[in-house]
Amino acid sequence: MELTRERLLDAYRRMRRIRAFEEKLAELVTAGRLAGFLHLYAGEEAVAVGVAAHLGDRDHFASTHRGHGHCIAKGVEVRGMMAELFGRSTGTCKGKGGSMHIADLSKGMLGANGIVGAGIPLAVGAALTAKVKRTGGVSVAFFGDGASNQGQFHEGLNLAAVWKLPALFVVENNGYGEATPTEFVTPVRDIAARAGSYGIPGVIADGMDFFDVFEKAGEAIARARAGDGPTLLECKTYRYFGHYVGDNLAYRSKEEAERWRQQRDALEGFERRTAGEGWLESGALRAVDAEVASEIEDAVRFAEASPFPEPAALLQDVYVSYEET
Amino acid sequence: MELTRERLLDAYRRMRRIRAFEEKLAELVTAGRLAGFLHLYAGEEAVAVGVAAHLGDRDHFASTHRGHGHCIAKGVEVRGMMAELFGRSTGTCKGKGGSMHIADLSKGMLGANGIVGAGIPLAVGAALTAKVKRTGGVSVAFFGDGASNQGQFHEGLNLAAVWKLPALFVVENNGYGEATPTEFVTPVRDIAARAGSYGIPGVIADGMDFFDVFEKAGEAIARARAGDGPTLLECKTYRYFGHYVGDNLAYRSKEEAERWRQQRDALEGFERRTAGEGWLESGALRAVDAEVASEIEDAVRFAEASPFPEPAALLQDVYVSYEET
Amino acid sequence: MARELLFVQAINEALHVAMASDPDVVVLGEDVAGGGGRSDQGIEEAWGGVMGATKGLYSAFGAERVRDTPISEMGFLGAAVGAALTGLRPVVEIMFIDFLGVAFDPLLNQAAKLRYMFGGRARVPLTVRTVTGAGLRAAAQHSQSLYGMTAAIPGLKTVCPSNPADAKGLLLAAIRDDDPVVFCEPKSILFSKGEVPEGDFTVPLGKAALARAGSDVTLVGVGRTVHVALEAAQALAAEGTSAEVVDLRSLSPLDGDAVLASLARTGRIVVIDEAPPRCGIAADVAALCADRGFDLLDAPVRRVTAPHAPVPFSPALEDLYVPTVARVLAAVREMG
Amino acid sequence: MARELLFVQAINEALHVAMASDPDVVVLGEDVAGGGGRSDQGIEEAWGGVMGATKGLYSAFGAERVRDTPISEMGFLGAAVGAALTGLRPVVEIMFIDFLGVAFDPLLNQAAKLRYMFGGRARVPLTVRTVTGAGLRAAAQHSQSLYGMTAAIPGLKTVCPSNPADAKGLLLAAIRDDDPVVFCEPKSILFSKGEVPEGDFTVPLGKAALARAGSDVTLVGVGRTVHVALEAAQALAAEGTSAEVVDLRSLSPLDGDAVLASLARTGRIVVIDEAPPRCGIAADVAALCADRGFDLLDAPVRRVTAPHAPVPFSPALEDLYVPTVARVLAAVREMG
Ligand SMILES: Cc1ncc(C[n+]2csc(CCOP(=O)(O)OP(=O)(O)O)c2C)c(N)n1
Ligand SMILES: Cc1ncc(C[n+]2csc(CCOP(=O)(O)OP(=O)(O)O)c2C)c(N)n1
Ligand SMILES: [Mg+2]
Ligand SMILES: [Mg+2]
Repeated sequence: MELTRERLLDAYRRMRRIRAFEEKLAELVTAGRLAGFLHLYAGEEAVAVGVAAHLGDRDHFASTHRGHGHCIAKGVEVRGMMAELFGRSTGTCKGKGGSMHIADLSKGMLGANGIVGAGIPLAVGAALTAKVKRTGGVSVAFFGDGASNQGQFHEGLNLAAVWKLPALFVVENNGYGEATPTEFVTPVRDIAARAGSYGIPGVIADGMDFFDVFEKAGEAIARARAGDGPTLLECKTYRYFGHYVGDNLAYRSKEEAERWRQQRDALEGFERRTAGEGWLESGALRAVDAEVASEIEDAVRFAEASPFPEPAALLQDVYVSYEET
Repeated sequence: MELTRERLLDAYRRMRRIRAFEEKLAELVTAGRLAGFLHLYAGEEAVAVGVAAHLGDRDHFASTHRGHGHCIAKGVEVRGMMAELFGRSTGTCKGKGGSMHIADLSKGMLGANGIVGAGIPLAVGAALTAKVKRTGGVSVAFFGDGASNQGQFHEGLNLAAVWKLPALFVVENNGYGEATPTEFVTPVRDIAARAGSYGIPGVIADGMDFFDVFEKAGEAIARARAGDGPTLLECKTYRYFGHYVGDNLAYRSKEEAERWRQQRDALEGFERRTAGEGWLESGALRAVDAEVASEIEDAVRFAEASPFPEPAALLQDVYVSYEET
Repeated sequence: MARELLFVQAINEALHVAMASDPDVVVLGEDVAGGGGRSDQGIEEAWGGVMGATKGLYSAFGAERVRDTPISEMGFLGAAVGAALTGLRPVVEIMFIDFLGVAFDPLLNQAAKLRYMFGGRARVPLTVRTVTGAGLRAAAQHSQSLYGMTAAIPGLKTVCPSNPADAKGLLLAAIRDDDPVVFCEPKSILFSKGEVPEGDFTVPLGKAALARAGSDVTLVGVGRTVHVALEAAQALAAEGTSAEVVDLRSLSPLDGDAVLASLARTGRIVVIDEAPPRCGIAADVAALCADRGFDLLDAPVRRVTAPHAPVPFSPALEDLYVPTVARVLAAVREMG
Repeated sequence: MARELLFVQAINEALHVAMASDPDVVVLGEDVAGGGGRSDQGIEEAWGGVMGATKGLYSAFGAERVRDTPISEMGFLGAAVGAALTGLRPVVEIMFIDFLGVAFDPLLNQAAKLRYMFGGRARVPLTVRTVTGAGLRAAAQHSQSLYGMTAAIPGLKTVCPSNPADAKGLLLAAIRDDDPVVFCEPKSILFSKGEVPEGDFTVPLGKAALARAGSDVTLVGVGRTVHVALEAAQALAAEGTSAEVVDLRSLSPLDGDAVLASLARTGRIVVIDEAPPRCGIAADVAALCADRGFDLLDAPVRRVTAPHAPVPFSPALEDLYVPTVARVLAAVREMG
């Protein structure tokens, strides 16, 4: 896929939207305006957006507890997302899911997921649907370094490999699972090496670099669409905030976090590259920044003005087809 | 470890005992004298015995649904095993476990297991005990090619690797999981390749050749005892009988089975080798055959003459420390 | 006269009908094609499931729709949830219900909850077929009756037929239902016969059946214990006690009204279940009677269940483990 | 005057006592050391568990006995079973009980059954600590009260304390028990205070506590709902109704005698539970009353539980989901 000016601006907009959304959430929680367990994606924007840039609504994402970035990258509306986090009936899931369960099937978003590793088989299933129903779709599972130690990782990748399903497995290696450093719990440095267990390609990308992710995801997605089966793509990345908003961060040094922010930031890297190559001028990016900022403000206003669900919602949608007894 | 004449004879006796035990079971079931789900180990004797030849009672085995061979190799008494299969109170487990649950902790046998893959974490746990309590013991998990697609395989090996536990993982690749050929469900030819996911050695042995298994298991066990962590040892082997006694074998050809039996048989191979090298004369082996045959007959007599458990046993040993309410 | 089929044949017939009538129905599980499809080796059909329930599906519907899975229940059940979410209608075989131990998350935290968590904007039309119960000398890890655990989970449905006709009709209803359904096949009656209507028909989920009418006591059964109840009813009739037998069929939704209607006729009730007593279906039905049925009760609600113990291997013990006609008769007689 | 501790501090204290008094006790779980032990980076103690329950253990007892695990519950819980079988006494943290979805087999098919299947020739002295319940806006996959499922499994024990003192005493009892125990910590009361005795003491497994004496109605609670019951009792007292409150504490073994003794005093009973109604502890206690307690009952056995629905995220809905004092009062008043 060619990166036209329009596509570049769109990618930047999605990355900025994620960043601004997450920073706003940190602010709202700190100010006591928002509750719940929030796992912020800030820092990892290039991963979700680098992959999503190749996909459309017939393609699927399955996400994690750290799902806002994947949702935004896949085109889920921020108004609905914000209202969801505020528990309002106008939320993407009518307020019933919250941060860890935002889903929008109309956009091919199979949901954030509170169970580490559980999104992987869901994505495999969507890939099976694509294969059996010949939709031409590709299905992507995002998950963390920590999740790659789960049985569902092994079982999901094995199944996709043996059935040659149109799937892509993106491991976001941010160096930690909650407070535990990856090397405490994972005996290999590169999780991409685990592709060898399934006879599929294992590829490493710089998860802070949109262009690198874009390129490597593109190859894997083309492979999947061509019927050649899945790929394991490891993106080395970093989360700027704690595991969740409120995390005391006792398990990592301030310097480490500063280093990533200052030297590797995905948005700044994107800007340097696009400016350097003469693809995008900084004025265009600032315009996007401003648009996004007001979008997010609008989303907060929308959310706070929205009603909570009616009591009847408590018992609705447990089933499609039977009444509560 | 040096293979003295005594050790060779012992190994042969164990292999023959397994073979004779399993052939007797097939006969008993066919004659309607025995019920239950029996998964026979005949054909794979060199694997269990080649590994067990390095071990003592402080070392542990965790086994599978196809567990008789592991039990016999580890020194569990055949009288108790046979009585167990007959559901008698004199059985290894007082008749309450049956074929899929024979265990004898006094011999370091953590049990056959009816859940594919579940023995792996149990062995990892025994290895943890050995490490924390510094027993010097090594823990071995046996499992099938099919089991290597289970999450418990992945999680167990990862844990053992990251904690450098004194463990050995022996995958008995017999080409099938029940009726399903391995290549239908496993996208790599050599399961040993999966060691790469855990940064541990992956080794392949000829599972029909006692000497090859003995040598490679020996290296892995020495590594484990030295504190260098686990190994994945794949033994290529074949089961002579069906998945269980009664299996119609519609999923494999007669010729395939004949080929393995005639060209690769572990007991015959052992005899050719030990005779060729002048280590053991055939008379000694025939004497063992005769002893074993009468042992097995004795075990059947013992079992059939033993009483069934008393009704009170139904509610005993659910807990160590509370009465049934 | 209607023809007779084995329970397992009725299942097989329902699967054929479901697959023929809807191209979105796919069948996944260990050995469901059973190594079939190797024409080069002369192996076209092989096992068709360890119990034979999926026999012939591979030949009829092909490799794309009938898939042997790796032994990875969490993975393929999870994948089935994802497939159901995106347009297929998967029927998954979990060989024994005991294996939910390695495959619980896709049911507990995914299939059962996605629709609700997503605000109603998703459907999970998934059917999980599985074999339950004791009586076959299969020991503690292959003999459980865990349907109480699945019935406890909001968002799932659970059914357990007691005869071939219901097996066929309920399975077709389950497959066509837009919610996830756990479909239990009691192994002790899998090879017993009964009349089964030809062709395409369904038995509604959520409705109990009156297996025998009576006026003195209600015996409630599930799967195999319906037959225990019927035998007990026959023995009681000889003593002059008229027992009514309710076959629950659906455990979730539970047909509480049918239970209470029967209790209203008889005033006394015994619930018979193969599972151990704690927090199971028998306790659940008893609790219903103690609440909504309290004014109808002329005697304590008795339960005849397995003991609070794992299933023993020894035939001598297993025969004591499962509910027997004698224990049901004793429970009824004790009530006075 | 005894000192007050938070519930989570009482847990922490029990773990310190248990580890100090028995070198075979090891603690395993995600983040239990929380990335501690990197002195080179100046990070000695870090998280001590996501709730802080294991704080300080790493410094006190070292890396060999306090182990951060990979996120692989099935693997490390299964390993703990193997370790328990061979001489250790592991205490495993499963961060939220909901994660039993990915870790059920080691409990269901291994820990609970090995002793029985092995003819009594094995012990599994394993404790599984886990956090339960709703009320913290954690949504459907982090808010369940699944202890009914573990209580249903013969061979396991299950406890759920309602206050810091019991938390400490029951945890020490659980760790020292030679059977596998599931120890539930209700998250809504984890940061509430209570008096806790110093030093080493145990509260026996299998015994309920009388949290308040009364004569008109029995309110049965578990964990957080004990507090709901106590509040309701206070409100009822103001109306002239004397309510007795039974804190079950142990769900398996269940102290049926204590429940029945209270029922004998009051004749009326309401069971309050955070879990949905089907096949859970509330149904189980109700079934007990309908059977052994039938002659004591003056009114229907009422249950105040969560609805048959997943736990909703929205605060507006979650507050309706959990049992409230108002619903208990309504249930008691309806009984007449
Ligand atoms: C099965 C399961 N185990 C544990 C948790 C608790 N938990 C939530 S996020 C997390 C860490 C995940 O680490 P990783 O996969 O690396 O993702 P990251 O948070 O770094 O993006 C853990 C342990 C969970 N939600 N599900
Ligand atoms: C979790 C689980 N899934 C499925 C089964 C049913 N089952 C028993 S043995 C078996 C095949 C195992 O294959 P493999 O691991 O290769 O061992 P083999 O029988 O070839 O020795 C299956 C599917 C089981 N017992 N446990
Ligand atoms: Mg991570
Ligand atoms: Mg095999």
